[in-house]
Amino acid sequence: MPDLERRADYFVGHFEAMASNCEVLIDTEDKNLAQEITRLAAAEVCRIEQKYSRYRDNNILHRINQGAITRVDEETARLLDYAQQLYQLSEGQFDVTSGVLRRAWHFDGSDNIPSAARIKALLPLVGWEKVQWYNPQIQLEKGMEIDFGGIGKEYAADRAALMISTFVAGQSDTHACSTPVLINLGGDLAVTGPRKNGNGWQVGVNSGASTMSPQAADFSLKQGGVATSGDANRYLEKEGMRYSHVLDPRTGWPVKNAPASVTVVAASCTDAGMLSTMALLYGPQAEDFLREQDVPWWCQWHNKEYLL
Amino acid sequence: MQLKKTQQGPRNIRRQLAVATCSLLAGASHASSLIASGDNWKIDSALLIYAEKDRVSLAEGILNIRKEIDDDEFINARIVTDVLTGSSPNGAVPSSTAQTFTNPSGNSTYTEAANTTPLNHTFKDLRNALSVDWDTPLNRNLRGTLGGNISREYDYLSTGISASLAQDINQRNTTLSIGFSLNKDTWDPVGGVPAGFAVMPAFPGKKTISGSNTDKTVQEILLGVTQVINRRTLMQANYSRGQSDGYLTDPYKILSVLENDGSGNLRGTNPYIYENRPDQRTYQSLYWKGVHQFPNENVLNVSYRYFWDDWGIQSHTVDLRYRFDFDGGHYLQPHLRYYQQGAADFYRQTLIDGEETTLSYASADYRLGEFVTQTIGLKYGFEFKNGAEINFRAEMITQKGKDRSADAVGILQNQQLFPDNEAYLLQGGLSLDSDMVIKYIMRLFK
Amino acid sequence: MSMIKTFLFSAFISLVLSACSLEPVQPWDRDLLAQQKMQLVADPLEIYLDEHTYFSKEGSSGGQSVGGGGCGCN
Amino acid sequence: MFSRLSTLSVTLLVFLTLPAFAAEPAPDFTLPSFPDNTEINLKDFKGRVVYLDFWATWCPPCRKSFPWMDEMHERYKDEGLSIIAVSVDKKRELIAQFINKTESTFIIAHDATGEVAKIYKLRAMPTSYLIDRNGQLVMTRMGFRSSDKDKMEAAIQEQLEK
Repeated sequence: MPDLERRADYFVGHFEAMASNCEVLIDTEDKNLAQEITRLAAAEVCRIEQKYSRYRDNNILHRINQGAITRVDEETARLLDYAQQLYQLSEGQFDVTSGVLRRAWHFDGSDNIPSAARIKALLPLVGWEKVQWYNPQIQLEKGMEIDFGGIGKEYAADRAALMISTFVAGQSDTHACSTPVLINLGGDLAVTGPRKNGNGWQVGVNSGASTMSPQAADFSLKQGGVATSGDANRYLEKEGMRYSHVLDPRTGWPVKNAPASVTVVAASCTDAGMLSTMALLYGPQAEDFLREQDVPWWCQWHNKEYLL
Repeated sequence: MQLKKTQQGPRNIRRQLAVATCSLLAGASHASSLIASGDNWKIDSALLIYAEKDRVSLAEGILNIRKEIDDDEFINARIVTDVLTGSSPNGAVPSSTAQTFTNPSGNSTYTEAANTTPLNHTFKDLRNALSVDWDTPLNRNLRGTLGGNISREYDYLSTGISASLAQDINQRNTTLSIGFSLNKDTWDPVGGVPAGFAVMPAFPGKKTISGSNTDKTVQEILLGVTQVINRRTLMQANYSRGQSDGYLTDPYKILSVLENDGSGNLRGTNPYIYENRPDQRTYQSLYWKGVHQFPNENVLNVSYRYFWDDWGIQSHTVDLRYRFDFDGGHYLQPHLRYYQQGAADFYRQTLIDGEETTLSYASADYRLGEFVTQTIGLKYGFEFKNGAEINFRAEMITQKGKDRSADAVGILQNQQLFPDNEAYLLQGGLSLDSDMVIKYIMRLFK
Repeated sequence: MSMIKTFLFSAFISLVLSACSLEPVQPWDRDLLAQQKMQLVADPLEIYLDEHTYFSKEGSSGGQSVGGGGCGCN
Repeated sequence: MFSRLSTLSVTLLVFLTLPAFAAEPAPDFTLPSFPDNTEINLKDFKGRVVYLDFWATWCPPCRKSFPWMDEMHERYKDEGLSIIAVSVDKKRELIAQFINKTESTFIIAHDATGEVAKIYKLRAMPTSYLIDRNGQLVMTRMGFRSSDKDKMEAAIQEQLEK
């Protein structure tokens, strides 16, 4: 049972999922409604987690990764179509088959850099272009794996927001049917609309030692979502060189001089997540990429001495 | 898959990304709204197997090709081939003894066992038909269609033309249409065209013929109104009138002639004579159809037809199809049809010796009798995301007739004169776009 | 018989007349009417095969459209 | 019969190509854009020539007009042409499904209720309006026919040169 907490003029529901603390902010005074909304959000997020977790052996992802021809359901088909579009849009930088590289890379702060030969051996198992995807059938080459880890949390946040919007719109009570909600899955945010008073949701972005876009200066979230990519604590360090955990699927090596983390606001949490991930993949050009997108963003860099 | 060459520096992808994400999240609803681009050929095909219990079997294949040749201007071509085998009622009534008939060719005989409906066992036919339609806008609210068709069997040739106009009025909520068709058909029956009421001679005698071939013309006119009732409902009402002139008799159908003693026994000599029908028939019909989509997206399609002619036939037809749509592009469509017909004035199941000289016309063709046809069927269809469709249906058709008490005299009261019928129909269909065919072929070679 | 005809004719005429008093469906509201399954003849091949079958088994035919062609089966 | 028919259609065609609006102001509207959901206000386009097109994914000629609108947009956007393609589809995901397959870069707005279509007295799908730099309606076109393309492009050029 998710727990509920009353704040000034709204409720906050809490639950744990996708290895994150999850929150649902519900702009209502109605406790029962808040409870129901939290339950819905938790159910949807858990459903997606179970369906696409790569740590389970009883889900669709596991079946696909066995390498046999697999017929997939509509939701999985949409995710695969999306993965394909992102692969094309990012010119191969974003690739749901790149998870295989984690067999060589363990970003635990150590100096445990894999050998070039090891990476080279893994590369044939990476690359969406090798995937036989003819909706609704997919087949992977032996040893390849698909991993929705790079989309999952953001997708879950948007899905939960969408479900809540539909649920709320169906309420007969006129007050209830315009209840705005914010979903927060460990820092990835999606809202169903501005707050009842017309203002955006106040969102604090940890912007220590970072650069940001002009739109980000006084920012509140009215529509869409926010997502952050990058983790300053996940890296490897050897001979004064810091390897960020952002891997380029085309080389199998970390992107050099990538920002520590990038936060983006966009039309949806999934969009925000994709833009922030791609910004990281642009490495030192991350800010150029972000400026081109014309969205609010924050970019946090590692200490400059690590830059080559 | 080809990747675009990396451009100089980052580019704006936000919009493309947002579009992709919108499909991901909303869940694209199914492709029934996807309409193939007009540059392609739309290909529909179907194969039908029709089998009557102990009688006729038919296999029929259709290929229909439609192409947009200019803005909103279409050419539609249809090729049909069917193969018919088996036997069909020859018109004679069952008897308590075996009956022997001479084939239409006059070269052989066939014998029907006692107490069974006499069937003409030599039925075997191959039919090929081609029809082409040209459908074009004449102005923004007026469409015209011109068509031609030809159909060939070994003993029958049918050629025809048709033209129709459809005018939209009332902000395109009402369509008035008018159509004409003219068909010219030629019979070239085996063994020649029997003279009316000619006796079926005992083998090896030859029947009296009026010629080696004969023909008929059929003209029809149709006036129709189609009305959009609301966003979910559409109705159509038609009046049509047709006239056939020429040889309207079935050259293979016969009548049993009975002794005039009320015994119900076949007369001793020449107990079978060829039927004879009027050489003109005028028929009319009123037709109504309604299509309605319920909020759950299921569709009801129902029609009613009242038909009558100057031969005294009148009929009522009710046809009902209800389509249930399921997630993922599947649908199921039950079908019910009820047809009730009253007999033609000259319909006779038997004649009494001598009547052939007093009557002008008589036919024992069950299709001119009084009967009911009932159809029950189910269709399953699947629409692919790219707009292609595959479907199957199975139907059962039963025909039950009513005997004329005046014809069932004497021992014939123990026989069922009307040839009740039971038939099964299986159909498979496939619809594609030429684009898909090309893509599929390319994938095979990849 | 003639009563049936009179009834049907008047039903037919009143249907046509009542159409004039309907609220017209606007061009932008024709999404459902544009679907294949909402066409008067949603599956032309199925209807063709049905008409052909019943034409050869019954004494009535036509009513829905003109053209199409005949055969020696009736 | 057919010669008489063609006379009739010629008469009707003459009627149809007359401008439906004799230079009256284009009614203003505010609609959400697709996919960003930002507000599109017609009045913000003052000073530009606007090609306003009402379309829907379920309308085949509308779909066929997209490559042409793309071409116009590419060719004249720098000279001051804005294309606003207003979808009257009921659901956003239908637009997404279609736009996914095109590479259109002009503005797409969403009129889910048909409110704006009603103000513009739409009589056919698609219908497009050409609006001059002063916000006056100068041309209406119903339907999309390949044969009209050149005429429409000429009208756009004429307005851009003004």
